[in-house]
Amino acid sequence: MKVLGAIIVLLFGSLLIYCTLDFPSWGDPASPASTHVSPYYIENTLEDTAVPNIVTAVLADYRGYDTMFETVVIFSAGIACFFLLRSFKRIEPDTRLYRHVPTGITFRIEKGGRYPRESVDFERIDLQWVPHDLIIKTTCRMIIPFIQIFALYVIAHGHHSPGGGFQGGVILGASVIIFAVSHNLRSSTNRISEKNVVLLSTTGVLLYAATGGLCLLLGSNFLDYSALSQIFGVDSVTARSFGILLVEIGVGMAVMAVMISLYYNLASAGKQDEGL
Amino acid sequence: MMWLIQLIILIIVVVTALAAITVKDLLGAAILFGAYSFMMCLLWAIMGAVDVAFTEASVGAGISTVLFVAAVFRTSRRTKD
Amino acid sequence: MHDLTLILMSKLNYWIYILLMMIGLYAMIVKNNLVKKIIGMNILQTAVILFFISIGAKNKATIPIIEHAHGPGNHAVSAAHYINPLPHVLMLTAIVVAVATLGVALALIIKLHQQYRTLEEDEILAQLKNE
Amino acid sequence: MDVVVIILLISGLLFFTGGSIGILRFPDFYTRLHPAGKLDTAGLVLTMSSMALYTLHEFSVASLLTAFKIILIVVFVFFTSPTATHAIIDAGVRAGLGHWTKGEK
Repeated sequence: MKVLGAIIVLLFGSLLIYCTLDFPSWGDPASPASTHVSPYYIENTLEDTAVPNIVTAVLADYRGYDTMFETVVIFSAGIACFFLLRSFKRIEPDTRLYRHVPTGITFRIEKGGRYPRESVDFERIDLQWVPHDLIIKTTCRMIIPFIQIFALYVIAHGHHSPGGGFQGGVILGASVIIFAVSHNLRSSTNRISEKNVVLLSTTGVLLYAATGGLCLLLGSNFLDYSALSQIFGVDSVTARSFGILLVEIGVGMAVMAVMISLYYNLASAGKQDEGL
Repeated sequence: MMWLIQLIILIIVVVTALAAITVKDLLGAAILFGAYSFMMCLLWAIMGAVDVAFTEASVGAGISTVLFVAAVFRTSRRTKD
Repeated sequence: MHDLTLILMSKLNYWIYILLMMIGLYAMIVKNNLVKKIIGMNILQTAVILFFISIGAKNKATIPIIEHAHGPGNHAVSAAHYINPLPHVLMLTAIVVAVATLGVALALIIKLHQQYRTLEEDEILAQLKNE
Repeated sequence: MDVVVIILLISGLLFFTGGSIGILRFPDFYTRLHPAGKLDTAGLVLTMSSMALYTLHEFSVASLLTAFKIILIVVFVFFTSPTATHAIIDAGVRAGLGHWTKGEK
């Protein structure tokens, strides 16, 4: 198997290396890839959409239909992971662990026993619990608001600097994941529950589609944002940049929710009780 | 000059890729894959693809490493090859 | 000698991407562990993305964000001055889709491990044969 | 101004070199993380502040903003890098990794 695989890989590689002889040399401005359609984008983006970052403009405006279904692909990946792993049978573990916070005593309660009410003093802990690390918890608590502000900045400022819905959404999701890693999964699901995560992801995709549909209702093509000028009361070029911002917010919401949902399902193997 | 930096990073990328598929510990492989992604992100930043580099830095080096670690934590860590 | 350096400079990058692709494909075909196969798949994906980005590169060009967009120095934009943005757009979405497929693949692996208690391909095949 | 930038940059690079040599040369896990946690942070603070000074070369609002962003990077790395090192060492202690004693290989 090993030899056969190596032979196949070598054949594949030599074929590709033979093909590189016909390539334009690296960084050639007159290569076929950069002569047909991309000069149009580079030269007309600023006049058409008033967005200096060409990548954002092409992503959300010229190729908005493409990006919409990319978002749908991500959404369906989140849903697929949910249906593969999530177990709806509520299997209670045999024992539960509770911890009395002021004294640090751990209670082990067998099945059938009376569970204490969760409060500031009593907290339920994971079966593989390790003592709290004050340094890590405090640093994460301090750093998470800045991460979220940065993520919102990335989404909103994607017109002028690198960034946009995908990156900002991933960073927002990462802030929640950092919280879940530094505390535990239960305290993270208490703040953003699974239901809310799925709702957010659908809302994101629907916001994208609704922006396109709004353009249809206003008597223009699907995802042609210049029609939005009737609502915002601005000229059609600025309306296109507003439309791009709306779409980016939708993408950001969907991506954030899918990332959180993937982490919840993978880290708890679908049971959503104990994470990493 | 820029060409030389690119070449050095490309060599590091190849080395980390080889290490990620040969190391005999899945957790180590996940971390090496994160390093591979980060080097790739540097390469794209040099090539001028800032948006792609940004995405790779947040997705490849951040989220996918966490997902790998979570999956390895839920399954097993040992491997034969 | 000078010609050789020129060919190396223009083609060596492409060869290294092909080497990366070969590493990924080798891991997907030969490796026995499923997580290793997924790492190989991701390496292959990243190599393809790297190839796409590098065909958009231009010498003596800057990043695709138009300079002095809202200001007095508003001049005509020439296409030769900016890197080709089209591959960036295509590959940006490809990266995010890659992490989504990675999530689904890892979910499948966790499901397989719950069923067969192993991640090695040959052990899973042997268990399937015994059934 | 340039002299200050160069001095800061070179001293930062010196710290980075020391950190790399320390990671390679020290005998065990805990001592290796010691240069990784401390010297990298120090080197990054020095190099980044030199870059902030360099962007202030042409004094304007935009360059002031850039320098402020670079200082923000320094602040966040100053918090997070020692925390990450602490987390790794903590995990090592919990996993029961022994430390190096004199005379061991």
